[in-house]
Amino acid sequence: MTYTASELLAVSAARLLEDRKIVFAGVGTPLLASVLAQTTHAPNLTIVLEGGVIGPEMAPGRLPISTNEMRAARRGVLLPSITQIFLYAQRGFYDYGFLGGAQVDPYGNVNTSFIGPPERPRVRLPGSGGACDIISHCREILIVTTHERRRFVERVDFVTSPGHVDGPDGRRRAGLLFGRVTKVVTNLALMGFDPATARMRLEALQPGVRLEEVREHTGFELPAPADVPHLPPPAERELAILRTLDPERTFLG
Amino acid sequence: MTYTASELLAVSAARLLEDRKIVFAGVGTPLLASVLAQTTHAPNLTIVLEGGVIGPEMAPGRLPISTNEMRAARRGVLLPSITQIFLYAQRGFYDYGFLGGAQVDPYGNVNTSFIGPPERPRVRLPGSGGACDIISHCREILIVTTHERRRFVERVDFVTSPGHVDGPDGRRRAGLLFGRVTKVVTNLALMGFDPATARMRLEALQPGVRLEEVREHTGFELPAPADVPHLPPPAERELAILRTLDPERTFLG
Amino acid sequence: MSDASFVEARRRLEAKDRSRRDKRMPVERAAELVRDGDHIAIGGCLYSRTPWVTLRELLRQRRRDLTLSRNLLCYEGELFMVAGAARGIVTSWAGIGLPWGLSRIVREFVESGRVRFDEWSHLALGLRYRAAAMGVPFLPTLSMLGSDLLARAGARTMTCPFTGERLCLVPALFPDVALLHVHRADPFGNAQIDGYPHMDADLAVAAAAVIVSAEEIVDPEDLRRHADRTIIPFFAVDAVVEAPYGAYPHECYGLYEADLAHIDAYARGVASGGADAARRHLDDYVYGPETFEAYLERFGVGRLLERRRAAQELSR
Amino acid sequence: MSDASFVEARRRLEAKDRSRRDKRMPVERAAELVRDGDHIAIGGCLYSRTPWVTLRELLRQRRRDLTLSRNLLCYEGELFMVAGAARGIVTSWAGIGLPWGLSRIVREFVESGRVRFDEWSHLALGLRYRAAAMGVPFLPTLSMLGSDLLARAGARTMTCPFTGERLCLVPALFPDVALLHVHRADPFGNAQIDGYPHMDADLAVAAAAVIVSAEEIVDPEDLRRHADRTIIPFFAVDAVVEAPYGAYPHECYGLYEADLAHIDAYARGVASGGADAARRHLDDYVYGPETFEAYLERFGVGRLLERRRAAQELSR
Repeated sequence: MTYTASELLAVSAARLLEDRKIVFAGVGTPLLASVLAQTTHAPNLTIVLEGGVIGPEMAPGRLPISTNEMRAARRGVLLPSITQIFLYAQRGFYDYGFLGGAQVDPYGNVNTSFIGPPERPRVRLPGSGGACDIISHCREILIVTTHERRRFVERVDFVTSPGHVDGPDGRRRAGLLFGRVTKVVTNLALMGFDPATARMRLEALQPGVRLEEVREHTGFELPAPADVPHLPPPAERELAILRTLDPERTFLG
Repeated sequence: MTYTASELLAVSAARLLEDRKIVFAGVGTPLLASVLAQTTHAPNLTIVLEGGVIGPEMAPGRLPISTNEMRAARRGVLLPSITQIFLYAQRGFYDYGFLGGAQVDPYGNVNTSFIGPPERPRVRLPGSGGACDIISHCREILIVTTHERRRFVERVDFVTSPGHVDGPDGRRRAGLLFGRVTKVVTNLALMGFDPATARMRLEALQPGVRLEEVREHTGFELPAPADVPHLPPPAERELAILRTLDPERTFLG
Repeated sequence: MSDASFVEARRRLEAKDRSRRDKRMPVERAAELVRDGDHIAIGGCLYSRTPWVTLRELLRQRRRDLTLSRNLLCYEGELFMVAGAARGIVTSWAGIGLPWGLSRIVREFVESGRVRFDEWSHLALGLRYRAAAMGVPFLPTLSMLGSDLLARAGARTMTCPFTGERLCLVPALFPDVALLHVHRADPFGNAQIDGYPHMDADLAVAAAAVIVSAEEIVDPEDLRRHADRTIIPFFAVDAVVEAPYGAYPHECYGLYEADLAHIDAYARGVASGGADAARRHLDDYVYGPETFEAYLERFGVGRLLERRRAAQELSR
Repeated sequence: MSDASFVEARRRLEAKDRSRRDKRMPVERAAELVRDGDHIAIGGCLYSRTPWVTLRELLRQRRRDLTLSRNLLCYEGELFMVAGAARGIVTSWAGIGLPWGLSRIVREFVESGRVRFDEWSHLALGLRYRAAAMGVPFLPTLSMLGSDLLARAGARTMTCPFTGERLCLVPALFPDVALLHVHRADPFGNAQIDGYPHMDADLAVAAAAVIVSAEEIVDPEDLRRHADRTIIPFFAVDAVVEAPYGAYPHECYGLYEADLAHIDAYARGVASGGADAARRHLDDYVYGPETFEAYLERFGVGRLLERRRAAQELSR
């Protein structure tokens, strides 16, 4: 069975979502993963979208491109203002939040603002959007991204979205009293964080991936258990669901 | 022509309201005055009620008893939450606010909380309601009340609603950067405030009232101009309108 | 103060079951969410959308040591005092309504020190709920500056780092339980309100637990058709109680006007008879009728329908 | 910063004519409320309810040195940069949409220093508008703590007097003019929005002046029938512009879906042709068509109706 990196990410992320929880999702992989989870093991997972919708149900083939468009609101039960939808996050209602990013560091800090120095950036990226808010307020944050060495760097050029900041007590000292980054899902591996250091560590490898491969594509030291397990590959059913959801492969690549 | 104190208050207050302005009114005299103004000289005066309604139009004979009931919302164009209706005030949208009170002092501070010491009050009054907010945020505040010596005291037992606080700079020092108490309307007189001292002073007498009478009913020194004018008495048409509005005399006494 | 601290309030919300599930239950069970000593926030305002069905049940279950908060407290406050159920109130105003003057019972219980009365300005109390709903420990306001409420209420002041001027900070108020009466809710607790929203949407999100009583329980499909009218999200709600006329004798916007004759009779009774009159009222309307239907029977079908007609006339 | 200070913002609001009066006018006149150098807040979000009818007119009138703020800035930002109309943007995100990747034009203008990009988190920017709407100089939040946005954006921190913990304070943002596109408004400016409210209600109250364009101008009686749906009060509004399809080619909830093919063509054009492609787009859609009707003609009736059908299908 073949699958794209995006398909693999969506499947791996979906499996992390428990039933009866509330997930704050962006468009693309997070939304695909959430709908996949609903369709498989988590029928009572509630999706919340940044554009201002609670409990939407996606129509296969008509996935939204932004969280602010009509398609994203389909069959939602509540359409709060955008500020309100984030305030529910700040109040503590959401179990999961998703993040991607141009750069991620070992503490799970994410950069979507600048490559190079902010005063004279080599690349001005689009910016935080809701990412900084999601990472600050949701209970468990999942970072989902493709695994590249230029992306997994020891120090991000700019902290758009604070993960563990600089250590186990980093968030707390910054004033972030709630929530934390728990997992990093890539096309090569599943990673978590060492509670003692708050640094990223390997938990499992994607199917067919070797430990050296992951380390080769990671710009910082990545501790791993003695015997790294492999994640089970995407099931046929999971891939079929994803492909029905996004038949034009806008997000599946 | 005879009229009650309440009728006189409503008429006198109504005449102070300019057309095309926005008045934040409570039920009773303030609402009567506002509707009277609309019916006479201020057809484009907009009424806002604390319960959460903008632009209501009252049905004669069905005046609301509270600003939070259906009758108060009649023909309103907007029904914001109560917090929102006050936030519009804090933002600066309302031209006039009305206040009554159990005690008023020469600086226009109003007490609706305690008679006697707050720790062991002789009378626990109902409390601020919106009064403290109205006096803090509306551009011009009109105090409307019956004129009694026990009510007009040199020092209120408790400042529920700050007028000029303790002098010309009192509000500013307290942090109240906007709005001010401009007039005090009673059944005996119309009063304003001396800009130099921020203390109350007489501006005009109600029809048939003598200066000594006012002073007799005032518990503090009340400066007056050399030749105090008299306010014109309520016109027949004004009284007729009020009596049509409140035929059961719930508020007209 | 039974108010939860900021961090504790968040932890409680995180720990509770926020899942989408059928939450319909009889009011008797819903009321068990309230424990002795809790801080109860009451939705609606004065005699509008008061959650009588749930308040009545709390009195019947003889809850004790409650603190009641509400922006304008009507005579439900008096009944809780007389019943020995309330040890404190947090409000901007306590009475019945303008024409009825001072509340003899509030005076009696507060002046004697038996019940604590924490007074905030109307906006300040609204902002306390809103701060909680927003998940922040306080909100700034210009209200209460220059007043004696400021120090007494437990607000703080700061010098604004942006303007250099003085500001009042009101602390978030996280009630243990909010009681809300709405026009319609689905079984999960998504709810819509017609007419005045009052402060209900903030209460729903501020409280650790929420009991929603609804004139009508509807299919989620019905709410979806007007999702932009839903103002209470299911994940804030813990119990959904079906209760037509659940606010009676207070009003429910568009559905029935308040029974002012009844309120007037109560107020006159208390004005002359004091706490004893309120005790009789408790016997007649709270302890006596075993069910909410039996309670409504005390008013009679004719009165309920007449109040409905009056409301329809007004909303036309 | 062209942002008005707190005190100045209040004074401006007090000084302006807030009366209930007929404010209908052609977009050409409404656009004159915007002066060179103003801070313009744009309603809607990304490609939803963008006030294109007014934005187009500002470009046609060759306004200069504007600062544009919007929670998520779509390619209207690019057009203002290329046209030389914008000197700065205040946003949480600037692009077109996920599938189109980085904006070549934003990169070009911002990296070269020609346009200033003030970045805030999405909630932080929402709270800046809300602080202004609430009439306070700031709001507290936990957002942006621990991030590099905090210092760079001009937020401040404080130790919370209630919790003793660190908090972020975001300053109120008072735009000079807010541009909002809504479903219906009456001649006075009372307005209703269907579906997503986005941040429009806050913008309307935060700004010193407000231009509302509406799919439909309705009789105030029509609004009164559903007064609980009105979210913009007339006293905040200065101009009301009738503009069916006024957000096109962006969507207007329930009425028409975004013209994604058009957006895609624009994005591809710019991806390969850069600012020149955007300039051609300006000629074709902004400077060329003399009226908004003429502009809509460029898309054609068939396309407009097809997008309307798609929307109806979705809201069913």
